[in-house]
Amino acid sequence: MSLEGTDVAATDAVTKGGATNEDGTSEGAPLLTLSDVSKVFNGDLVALNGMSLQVRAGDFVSLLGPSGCGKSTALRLIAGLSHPTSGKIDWTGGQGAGDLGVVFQEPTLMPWATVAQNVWLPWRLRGKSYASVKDKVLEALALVGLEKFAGSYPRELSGGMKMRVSIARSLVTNPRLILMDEPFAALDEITRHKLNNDLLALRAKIGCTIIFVTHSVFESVFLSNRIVVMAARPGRVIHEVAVDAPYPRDEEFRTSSAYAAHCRAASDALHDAIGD
Amino acid sequence: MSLEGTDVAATDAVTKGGATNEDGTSEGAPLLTLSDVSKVFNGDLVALNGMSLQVRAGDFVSLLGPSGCGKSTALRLIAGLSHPTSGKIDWTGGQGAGDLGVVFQEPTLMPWATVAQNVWLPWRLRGKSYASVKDKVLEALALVGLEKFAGSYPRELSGGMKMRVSIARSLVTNPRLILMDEPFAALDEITRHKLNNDLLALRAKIGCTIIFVTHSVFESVFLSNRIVVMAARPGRVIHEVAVDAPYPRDEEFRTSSAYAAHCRAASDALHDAIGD
Amino acid sequence: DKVSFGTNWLPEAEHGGYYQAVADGTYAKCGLDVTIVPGGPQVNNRAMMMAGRLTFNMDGNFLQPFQALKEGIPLVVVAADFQKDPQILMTHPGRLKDFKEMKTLPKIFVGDNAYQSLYQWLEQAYGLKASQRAVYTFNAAPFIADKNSAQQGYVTSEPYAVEKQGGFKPDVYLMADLGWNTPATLVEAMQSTLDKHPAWVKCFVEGSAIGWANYLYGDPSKGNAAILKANPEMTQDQIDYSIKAMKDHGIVDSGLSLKEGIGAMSADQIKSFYEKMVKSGVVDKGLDISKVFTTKYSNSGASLPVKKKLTDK
Amino acid sequence: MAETRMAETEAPKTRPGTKRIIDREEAARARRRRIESIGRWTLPLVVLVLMIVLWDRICVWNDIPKYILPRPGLVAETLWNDAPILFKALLITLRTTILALLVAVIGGVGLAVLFTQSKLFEMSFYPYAVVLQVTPIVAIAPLIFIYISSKIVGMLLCAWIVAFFPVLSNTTLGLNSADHNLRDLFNIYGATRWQRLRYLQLPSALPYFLGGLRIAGGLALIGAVVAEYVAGTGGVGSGLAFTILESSYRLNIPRVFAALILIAATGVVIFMALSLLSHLLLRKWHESALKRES
Amino acid sequence: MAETRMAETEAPKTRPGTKRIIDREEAARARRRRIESIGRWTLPLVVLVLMIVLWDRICVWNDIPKYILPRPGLVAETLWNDAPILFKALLITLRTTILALLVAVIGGVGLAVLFTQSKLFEMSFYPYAVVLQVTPIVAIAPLIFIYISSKIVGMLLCAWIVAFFPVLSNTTLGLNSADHNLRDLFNIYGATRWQRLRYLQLPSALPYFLGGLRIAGGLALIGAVVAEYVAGTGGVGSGLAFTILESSYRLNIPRVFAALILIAATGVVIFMALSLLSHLLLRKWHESALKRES
Ligand SMILES: Nc1ncnc2c1ncn2[C@@H]1O[C@H](COP(=O)(O)OP(=O)(O)OP(=O)(O)O)[C@@H](O)[C@H]1O
Ligand SMILES: Nc1ncnc2c1ncn2[C@@H]1O[C@H](COP(=O)(O)OP(=O)(O)OP(=O)(O)O)[C@@H](O)[C@H]1O
Ligand SMILES: [Mg+2]
Ligand SMILES: [Mg+2]
Repeated sequence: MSLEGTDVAATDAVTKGGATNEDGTSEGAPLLTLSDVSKVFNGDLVALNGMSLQVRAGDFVSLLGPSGCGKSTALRLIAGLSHPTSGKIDWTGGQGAGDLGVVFQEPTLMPWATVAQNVWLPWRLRGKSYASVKDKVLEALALVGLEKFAGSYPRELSGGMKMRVSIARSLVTNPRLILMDEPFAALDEITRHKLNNDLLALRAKIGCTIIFVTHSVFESVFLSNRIVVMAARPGRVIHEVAVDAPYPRDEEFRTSSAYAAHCRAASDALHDAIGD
Repeated sequence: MSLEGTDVAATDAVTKGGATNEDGTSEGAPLLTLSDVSKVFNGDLVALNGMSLQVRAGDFVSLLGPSGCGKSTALRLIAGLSHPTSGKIDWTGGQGAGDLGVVFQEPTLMPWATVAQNVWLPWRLRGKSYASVKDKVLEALALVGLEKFAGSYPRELSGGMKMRVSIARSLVTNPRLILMDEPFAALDEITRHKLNNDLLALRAKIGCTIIFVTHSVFESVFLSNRIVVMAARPGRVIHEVAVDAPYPRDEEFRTSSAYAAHCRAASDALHDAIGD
Repeated sequence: DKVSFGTNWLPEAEHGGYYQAVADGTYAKCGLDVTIVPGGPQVNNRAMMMAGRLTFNMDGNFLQPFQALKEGIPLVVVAADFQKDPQILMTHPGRLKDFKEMKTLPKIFVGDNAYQSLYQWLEQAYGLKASQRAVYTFNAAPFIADKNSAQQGYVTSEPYAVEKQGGFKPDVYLMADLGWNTPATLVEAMQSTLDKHPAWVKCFVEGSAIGWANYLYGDPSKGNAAILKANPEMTQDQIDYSIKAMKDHGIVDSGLSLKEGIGAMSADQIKSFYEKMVKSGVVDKGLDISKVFTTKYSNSGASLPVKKKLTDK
Repeated sequence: MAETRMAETEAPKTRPGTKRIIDREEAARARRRRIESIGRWTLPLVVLVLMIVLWDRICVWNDIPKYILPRPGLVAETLWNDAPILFKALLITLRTTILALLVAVIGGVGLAVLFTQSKLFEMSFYPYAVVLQVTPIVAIAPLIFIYISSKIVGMLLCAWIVAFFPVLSNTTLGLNSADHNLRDLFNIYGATRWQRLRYLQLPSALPYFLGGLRIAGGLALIGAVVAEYVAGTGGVGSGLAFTILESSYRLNIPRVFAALILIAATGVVIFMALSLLSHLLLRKWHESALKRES
Repeated sequence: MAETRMAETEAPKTRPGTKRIIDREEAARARRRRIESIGRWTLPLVVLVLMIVLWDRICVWNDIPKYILPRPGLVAETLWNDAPILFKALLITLRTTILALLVAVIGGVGLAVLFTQSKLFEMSFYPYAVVLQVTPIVAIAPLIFIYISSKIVGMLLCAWIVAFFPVLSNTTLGLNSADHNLRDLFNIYGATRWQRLRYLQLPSALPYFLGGLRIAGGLALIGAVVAEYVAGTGGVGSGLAFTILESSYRLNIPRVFAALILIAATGVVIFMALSLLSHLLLRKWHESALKRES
């Protein structure tokens, strides 16, 4: 039993891991724990070095950091697409393979399928006919403003539209955990704000957990309750910024002084990460 | 001769085309003129509707607008990759096929070539051996912070790194005209600022003309002397915002009140374009 | 002068006379440097001769020359070195009481050429049916495996292989004995060769006849050595068997050749064969068959003195 | 808005120098397009006619007798006169071809799918597919026909052996070429093996498969001809191989060439049909079939 | 920073329930990896042995006489005893094969390049490539050997006709499958036709080409064997086809099978060599050759 005791302590250390303030908004049960996870490519390229992170149910965690710091790599590890070189990823409640939505950094659409068929995919893989989920598909497309393009092929879409299809696909099943890798990077600021709001609304509705990669400090502050700031070469976590503003957040929050303060904190952390 | 007279007048109209203030910073000779250019896909999707625009040598023109409004289409038309359904694109001085650098919205790297080989491409196509331009290639890579990855293959890079390779490739020949389609969208804000500065420095050094697509109002204001704001469905120009701040611009400009005013103007124009 | 002669198969004892004549210099004596070009199942030496790439060609029986006549191809048979066609059909031992029962067998393995010629005649003369025919791919295993089958062959060759590998002595029906009275192993040349180089023809025909006489009645070792060299798969055993079979059945030397020498042809025999073939519908009637052969060179009896010397007969 | 002001579409003729360049380009483009649309049909025909004329001239110049290489006129005449025989034979060969192609597709794709399901399975059994491909049919035909009593099944087997490998090889390659991002996506969404195959790998493999199919089409035809050779259907109900054999035995060379031309034409038709199929299946999305500007 | 604090890499054993799941998974993964690395070599061998045993058993159970299907032992014995003859023949066949493959590659890629340079050219001449593919060699061999006096050149031509089409077809497909974004990029940078071909289309076509090459490898071998059949090389200096033909005529079936096995093994070796080549050329970048995790 003594062994178990030490373990719990160690886990706590992990939970409080990263550099900074674990805050009150993280109230859910622990969902997944990265313990000292490292990933080395080709034997010498350290993409991720000893990353520890605990995500609780209901968290909205943003990963922020310079290009090449291992954000996508971390997301891939969490998604189970790649295995850590060392360290462990623990899932509580066997969520691992379960109910997941994902947006890759590239749109990743099937070129032979129409937009609607692409969005249908997660349902299709659960054995649902198109007819039975047509409403959901169209709803998801409407969310990203593409209901008119349901019958188009990916090659007929603009870059931002492809990305929006990918976003619609990740949301169509109302998953409990969503991994998003720079989903809004290819969108104009207004559409981006709208989708930010929509995402928060969806989160409020279905109570999902989101791990979100972004380059925008503003976006990360607006959306998340925790910002994990990473640095490159070797990729590692250097700060964690807690955004303790309550949800729901709306356009008003964007103009609040708390928002500005958090932005400044996150921005400083990012400057730290880039080391200039 | 009367005919010629009318023509000049008409061209002037084009020059002053768009909705707003043509300003003093556009001093160079006319380089290219889009006259009432339209592009229709599949017979009914109007991607671009009667776009008129005159770009002068030395201009830094930003295209700003919501996703799917035809920015990439306009760039492709200018690059000669696609032909207008109606209207004309006139080049002065036969620049058309000439000295061009380009960044597509997608990184568009050759998967079978290393990073250095990819950047070498524009030189290679002009018959230069790698040895003879190695310095330039490495310099361009250093500019985007990838000198250490010269020997990597594209699949070993992160999304933002791929895009940076693409940027390095577009700059390696010091071209007279550069077309860039959301080059910095996949980069964090700090790297983005740095590259913004680098781009302006380069422009000052070689005096090139740049047509630039972006979703960031701030970026467009910081970089360009003219912002063309477009709206979607059908894609069209609805405003032109002149940014008459002098070059060189530096970090100080970002904090100036002129900057803020321009941002507000551009942002309003964008809101107009999105129609909310 | 250099001439070439295309045979119908890989080097074997059935070509012994020619190899002998090459090896012991018989052709050389009358001024010909002969190259023998072996045939095979997919090799078309006749076309090569028609195109002028070969001087002489070997043909199995007279049907082909008849066809050539009909198609207006100027091809002439100048000798028939086998008096009897060595073609046989064979069955498992005791399977048939009489060749007339052949039409009751479910499968008769016959190669493409024999199907176009011999088999057409058999259909008419012995009531065989096209449906009985199976393809003989020059591998006797399917025949050995199936007791109720028959197979084509050369009396000099296939029975030996079957006996050796299958372990039984097949019943052999020599077609020549059943009314298939074509001369065989014909030497043919284009009319133009006859016109331009009659001396070649004479030398080759007579030299071959002498070669055959030496091969059958004298010491065949030179010819055999040449065959073995040209065909590493051939065995002395097989050669011995073939020579014996040729002698036993009078394939090369019987009937007409006893008087007029090896290679001799008789216009009457050819005409009789032609009429049979017309009757069975294998060739068109009304051909002037005298144009397709000449006995001018073949019936000169060149082999007779040699044979006399060797056998004292 | 700009476009209202610039309504005169055939726009102002400023700077004649510049203008003329564009005009020349445009004219050239239009001309090219016109030539292309005419050439699309006429050029192949012209080449065909030229080929036939060349063939004829070669025969005449070299004095090639008709029993070696008949002149095209004679072949055409034979084709016309012997049409009943030839087309009946063609139908039979065609039946074997199509059946063989069908079986090749089923077998090739089936094996490819099995092979991509397990690397070990592939390593263990792929060599035998290669062995099948390189085995000379003529050599193993006796074995086949000893143990397979139905002539048709035997022939199909022969033609299949000849035709299946390209389908197998190309499909395997295609199944392994699915985009890795999409593969990851399917993994994440918990796709089963079957789903991944059905929704991801098979569509990705389609262009490769269709390429293999186009190769296999011709091979199936050859396979059918070879199978007829080794199966030797004589008499009535026999295909083009038999016609060729018989006619060449009878030294009726014009008919041999008529039959060869039928085979060649059939091959081209099969190829064009498969190309069309390929185009129809891929035109919506695959590079090789997309029409692009410029 | 986190990692300093969490230096104990084989991390804390909290929540045994959760822990055990991971452990089981990890163990399973490790086991799978171990099995795979062993299986990679042993499984094919085991299958080979099984195949041979099966062959042997089939012979014994069905009492198949050796002149129909010899038992593997006998074939091995023959292979050993006749090695000098067989390997000499193999060398000759192999020479034809390799030359034919080389010519097929040059011809196939060359034609494919020509075809992609001009759509009209392609439309005009592609049909003749198809015609070549579907023409039964046996039927036109006389024509070839009449006009080509060198037997070796004639045989090469025959083998080439058999082998070149997959290379042509796959390479054409590959050349047309270059990514359109990259094609646009090359256009913008004013690449010449030749540069586009050299730097863009050829690399893009590589995986397709290599696929075609793997098909052509086997076909070249068959083509060489068939060419030997129709060229009728007897005597010394003749290849495996001659051995098969003559041995099967003499009912020396064990030797036929020894020769067939040599052909099959050669085919597999050629295939593996080409696969290795393919792997080496593609492993840096192409999906089909990349090793991926999970
Ligand atoms: N498959 C791979 N092989 C080798 N190196 C890789 C591979 N994938 C990623 N890397 C390397 O790992 C590092 C982190 O990559 P990652 O994609 O996680 O960055 P990122 O934080 O997502 O950056 P970005 O914001 O540009 O997308 C990079 O240096 C990259 O070169
Ligand atoms: N090849 C094509 N076929 C059909 N429609 C197309 C094609 N390319 C673009 N479109 C359509 O043209 C419109 C404009 O596309 P474009 O790529 O120019 O948008 P964009 O302004 O670049 O958007 P984004 O910011 O999302 O990249 C879109 O509605 C798109 O669907
Ligand atoms: Mg990334
Ligand atoms: Mg775009």
